[in-house]
Amino acid sequence: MLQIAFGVVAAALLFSAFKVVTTRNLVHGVLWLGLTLATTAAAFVLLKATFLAAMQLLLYTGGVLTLMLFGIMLTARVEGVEVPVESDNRGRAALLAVGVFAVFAWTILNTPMPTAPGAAFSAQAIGASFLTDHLLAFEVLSLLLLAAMVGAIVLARTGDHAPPAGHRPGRRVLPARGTKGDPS
Amino acid sequence: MAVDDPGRSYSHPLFDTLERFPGLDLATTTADKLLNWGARNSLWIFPMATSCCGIEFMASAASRVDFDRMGSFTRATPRQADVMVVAGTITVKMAPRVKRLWDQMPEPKWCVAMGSCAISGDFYRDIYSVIPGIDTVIPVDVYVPGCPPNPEALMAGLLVLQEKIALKTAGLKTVPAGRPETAKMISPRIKRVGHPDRMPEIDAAQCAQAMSLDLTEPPDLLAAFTAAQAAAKAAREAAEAAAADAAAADEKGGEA
Amino acid sequence: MTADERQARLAAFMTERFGVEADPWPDGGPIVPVEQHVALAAALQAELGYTLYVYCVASHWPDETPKGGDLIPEHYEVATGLRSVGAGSHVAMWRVSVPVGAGVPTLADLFAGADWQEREQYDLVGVVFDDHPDLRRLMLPEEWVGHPLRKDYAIETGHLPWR
Amino acid sequence: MVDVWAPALVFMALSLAMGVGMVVGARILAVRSKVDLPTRTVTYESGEVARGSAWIRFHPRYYVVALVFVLFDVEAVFLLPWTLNVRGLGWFAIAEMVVFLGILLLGWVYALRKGALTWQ
Amino acid sequence: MNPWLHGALYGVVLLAVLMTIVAWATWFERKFAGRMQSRMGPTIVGWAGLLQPISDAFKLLQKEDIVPARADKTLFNLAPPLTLFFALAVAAVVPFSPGLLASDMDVGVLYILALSGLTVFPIWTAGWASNNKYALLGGMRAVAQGISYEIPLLMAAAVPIVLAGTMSLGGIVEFQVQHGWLIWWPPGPGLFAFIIFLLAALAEGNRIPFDIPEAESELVSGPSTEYTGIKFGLFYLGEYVHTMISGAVMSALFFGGWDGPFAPGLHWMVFKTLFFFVVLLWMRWSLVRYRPDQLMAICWKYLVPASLVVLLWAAVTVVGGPA
Amino acid sequence: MAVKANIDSGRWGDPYLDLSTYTADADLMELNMGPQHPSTHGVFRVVLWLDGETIVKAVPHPGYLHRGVEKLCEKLTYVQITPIVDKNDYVAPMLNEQAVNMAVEQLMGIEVPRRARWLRTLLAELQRVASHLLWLGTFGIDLGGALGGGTSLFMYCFRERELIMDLFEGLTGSRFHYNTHTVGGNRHDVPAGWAEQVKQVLTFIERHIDEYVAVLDHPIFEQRTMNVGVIDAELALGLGLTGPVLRASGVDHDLRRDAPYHAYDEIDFKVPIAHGGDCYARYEVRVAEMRESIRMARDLIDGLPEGPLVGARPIKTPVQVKIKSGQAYVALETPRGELGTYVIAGGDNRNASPYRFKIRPPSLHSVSALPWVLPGHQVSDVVAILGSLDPIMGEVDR
Repeated sequence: MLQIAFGVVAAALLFSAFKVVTTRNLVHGVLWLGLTLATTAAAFVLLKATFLAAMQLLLYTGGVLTLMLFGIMLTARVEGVEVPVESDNRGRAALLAVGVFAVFAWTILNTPMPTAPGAAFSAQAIGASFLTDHLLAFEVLSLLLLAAMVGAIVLARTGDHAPPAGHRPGRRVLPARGTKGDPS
Repeated sequence: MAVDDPGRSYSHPLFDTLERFPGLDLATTTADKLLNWGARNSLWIFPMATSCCGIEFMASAASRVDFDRMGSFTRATPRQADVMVVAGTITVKMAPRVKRLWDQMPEPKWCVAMGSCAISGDFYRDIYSVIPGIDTVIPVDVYVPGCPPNPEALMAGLLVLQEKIALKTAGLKTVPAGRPETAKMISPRIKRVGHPDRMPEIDAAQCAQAMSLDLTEPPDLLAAFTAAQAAAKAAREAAEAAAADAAAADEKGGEA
Repeated sequence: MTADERQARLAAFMTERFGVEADPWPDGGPIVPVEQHVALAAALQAELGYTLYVYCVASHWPDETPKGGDLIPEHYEVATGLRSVGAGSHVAMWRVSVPVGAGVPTLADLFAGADWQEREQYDLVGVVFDDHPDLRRLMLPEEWVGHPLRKDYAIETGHLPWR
Repeated sequence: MVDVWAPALVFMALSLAMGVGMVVGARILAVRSKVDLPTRTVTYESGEVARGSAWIRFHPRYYVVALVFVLFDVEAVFLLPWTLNVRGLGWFAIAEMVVFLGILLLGWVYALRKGALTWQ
Repeated sequence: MNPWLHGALYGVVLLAVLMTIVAWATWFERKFAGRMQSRMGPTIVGWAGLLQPISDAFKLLQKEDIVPARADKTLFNLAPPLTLFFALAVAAVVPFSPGLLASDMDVGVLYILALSGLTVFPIWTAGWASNNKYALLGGMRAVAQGISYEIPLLMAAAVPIVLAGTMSLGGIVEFQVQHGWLIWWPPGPGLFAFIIFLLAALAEGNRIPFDIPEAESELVSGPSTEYTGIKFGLFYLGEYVHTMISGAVMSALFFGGWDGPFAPGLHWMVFKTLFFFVVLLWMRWSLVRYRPDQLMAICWKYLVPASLVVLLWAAVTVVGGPA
Repeated sequence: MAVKANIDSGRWGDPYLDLSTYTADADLMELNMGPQHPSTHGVFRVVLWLDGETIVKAVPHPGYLHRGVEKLCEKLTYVQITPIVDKNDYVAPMLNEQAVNMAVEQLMGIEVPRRARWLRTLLAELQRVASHLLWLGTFGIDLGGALGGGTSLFMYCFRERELIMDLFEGLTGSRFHYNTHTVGGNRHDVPAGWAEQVKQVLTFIERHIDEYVAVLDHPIFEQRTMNVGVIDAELALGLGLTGPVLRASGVDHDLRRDAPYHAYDEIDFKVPIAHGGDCYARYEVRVAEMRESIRMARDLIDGLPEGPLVGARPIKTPVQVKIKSGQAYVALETPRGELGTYVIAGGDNRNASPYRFKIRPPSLHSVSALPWVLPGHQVSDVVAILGSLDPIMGEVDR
């Protein structure tokens, strides 16, 4: 049963990943990516890393995907634009892909993998390891997040967004309210 | 499906298929009755409220009359509505929009003309910018007269519409309630939708203008319209003359 | 100040500064030369406190020969009203008369409301306002032919394919 | 493991099937229009014909909101395992989290000051 | 029992019951709103208008299906079932009485949070795919509102986790059965966390005063503007299911779930769920809505820091307090 | 020149903004609101150019209900005009009739008897209450949506409005378009027991107004309306805004007090004003006006003098209503502001009907404020601002 399930999930994952790079519509591509990320979560479940799966859904499918959608919407008009599937950079892309694959494969092969699902995958164990073994990394990470937030705001705020003229809501032209006048 | 009668512009693939098989009639009829019951008891209204009648329309949504009792409420988008209530005067500037909104409503759909302005233009009928009756643009199912009609009258109109929908299941033909001579008296220059004398060119031009928003008049429409009017008049006179002749001949024959 | 006092002051002001007799008062106000139209409005707004923009009424007068009189050629008449605010509120009215083809200077620079009012009168009556920032039709569709409130416009004019 | 996840997966499949089933059922039961007027499928925009597509280039401020959200989401990823360890690690865990959140809140204050989170 | 079979059986029963309740919840809402507005609501179709939901369903099923010419047809058709799917899928981990749930997973709360974070996607997709400006504005608002309120929702939901020491919904309810409802005990963090959770859930469910994505008065019908017939019905249904499930989650997280005297647990759970549903209705028919920027300001200026403070407070009570 | 300076200083939005000169990081979205839209109060179209959700430019398009009333009135006799103008401001039809008849009476020099003047005042004040109730209800819908709290307010307001409609029906026999005023007086006399009924209704409404104020006294309503749609006094005067909108901008001006007509110089009343110039100030002014009108109506019904309802020189038949020549502008204060009638009589020797008939509608001036006020606001504010201006499209387009 588990093998079948894994087969289905893996097939869905590969197919959606393939659609991500081949689809011509950018928004469709991002939504296919969403499916890819969701099926990755399913794969995590089958590998019994439930916490990781939930995080995958929460963070990648929920957060990063939104980011990409908004990113697409602010960079390009979608209508009438077809993403070229053909590219001049095929050679370089292939080279890059092989390189990335090699790095990943090397890393995976050289990492000691727990063969049985153990306590190391549970949320509590992960938390405990943050708070004890990897404490410094954990705190430095908050600095990283801070830097990312500041950087994002600095980069994305391109100038003043106010319309050139007009009332700003909240601008009070007249004296404060509260006096109901009597006829003079 | 029997909701589909010849005057309607929609078909029902499932029932069309089922009706070909003998023996399935009973099932078809029952299902049809059920769907029809659903359709007439859940009339969501698209308020095409333009003027005074719009206020009375609001009053009929309010607590004293409250058409939510019969399952009707207003939807702001035509895509989710069943009945368009045209409440108020429709002007030349507004007419293409009404046509477009009506076409945007999904079938099956109905139209209620509320108030004399929507029915015939009322005393604005002769004015350069007013449509003499919304039924020269879109087909109307129920007319609710009044200036404006009371909320109770609109409610009665909706009940009449329910009866009309129900009659289609029963297979009965609905008869127009108006007197033909009255209809002749307030007959607008452009014939009503479904009238035999109505020019197809008018339909096409209305649709084209509603679609394009480029409101320049099609150049040959006026000439065609004038010619068609003249032809219709001639035909009518000829028919009348023939009828008079026939009557005279009858009389003669009778005398003889 | 009561309305009567205001009216007397206004009549004196108009005679003194613009040399128009307030004779046909209050019959739509005196007829003012077109050149003084804007100056009068500005003076009333700034000096006499007529700050509220009330109306702009154009009317079309075709060729007419009164009994025993000379021919009055076709012309437009534009009546304008400004109101003083507060106790004893009062309308200062005057009219300008222009022949067909000539324009009336706009008041849109002085009164924001004149923009739409003059557009409406242009739309319905056909009188042109010079230097108007945005003189388009207001009520009728852009492609409409004719100006319905002119006397030579038949009320039941058709507009295919709608009526 | 399968005991826990299998029913959830089946339930999800059923819920999806329900929505799809309703749409398919409506395909069978729904009427079809005989005449295909262009006005029927034109985009609704208060009775006007829409000028231009809705698919325009949007403003970066949407992007900033999403970015700040993702950063807080990442923070939540670290916070949720922490919640299970509060009992075990005691004050030490709280102190760590206070430092972690304190640094992040600096970024939050910066974002507020810059008006990055204002919707316009 | 075979887990697949258990899932199927339980799923069918739960969906049937849920759909029935939701169908008549629409009837109840109309009657309730009518009473609040000194009118009657549906009275004619069936006794006291009880057949109104069925009539509406038949009506919606036979309406013509129009796909706008300029829409993205695939996504346009995909969005409504997905909306219902994400709203329903949450119900898998909600315990209705001891052991009566589809799946008692150890990360149940996370599952709920992850799925409710995804609910904005079908809504956004609907808005975008319609190629309608109102719909798109509504969709963008929905995403911005959804992701913003996701943060306080997460933090508020983390409070019961801290207090109960488990991420399983069943475990949290069990904890409450033994130690008292989390909204009262320990005093303070539970109550404030509930308030934040309620506000965030209102926003995620697009209910007044936070229903800006489908603000009828300005955006006509929001993302569902172009949808006809049953596809619109699915949005409608999804909204109600979402509200209903939110009530169930709230009662499980903060109000002791099936805990209660005199009656079986299931009764209490259903009662609490319906109670929250009515509370949400009540708010809907008495308040006016916020403006988008005010809504975002409430979230980012007040709720996010407040939820972090409440979470730390809860941790302090767990470590140093009576817990 | 003043107008230009205020645009340049950013005090008002620029209606003449050239969008090709506008630089933004994103595309502008051109969004139509109307002509068929749930919250445009009839058929009114505003084209908005949006940068994100912020309005850069707004171009209103009225005229979707242009029925050529002015042209029609040129074809009708003075007596026939009365039922036609009922349909202009269809929320306060009584006052339309009064405006027309006052103009004709002034041109003919007819004295209206005291009882008719008092009755007209009473009807005007009742109509003002009804109109403001309708405004409050629809404003609730604008802010709260068709499926929300706003609808509840709408239902309550309509419940009370129905009572006033019943009173009018009792007096005139018609629910909506009354045709009760005529040249020289009033057509329908007060039926027996009507005065008591009026007082009961007024007490009922007065009690319920307190309820509405209590219901709306919550932060969401204040946040949605305060500082939204600020119209300062200078802009309001220049645009010709009148009525509650002008008084909400801090200008103490009311025709009933400042240029009295009917019986307004005989009774005592206060004119409420507010200083915010925003939507909340307009709400405040209208609610205060409703209360004041109820007080006035009580005084009027108590002091209704005895006497005839038509003038000393009664117009027995419509044929007698004839004006040789002359021009007149007569104005009165409706719930929306100054409703004026400009009549040019005579002209082409048709004494029984006007040569040119112009209605000066307060609503047209109100909606002309939109392009000046809307820029800088958000999409959601459009409905609040438009609603707070209380435009009636029949009157805007005529």
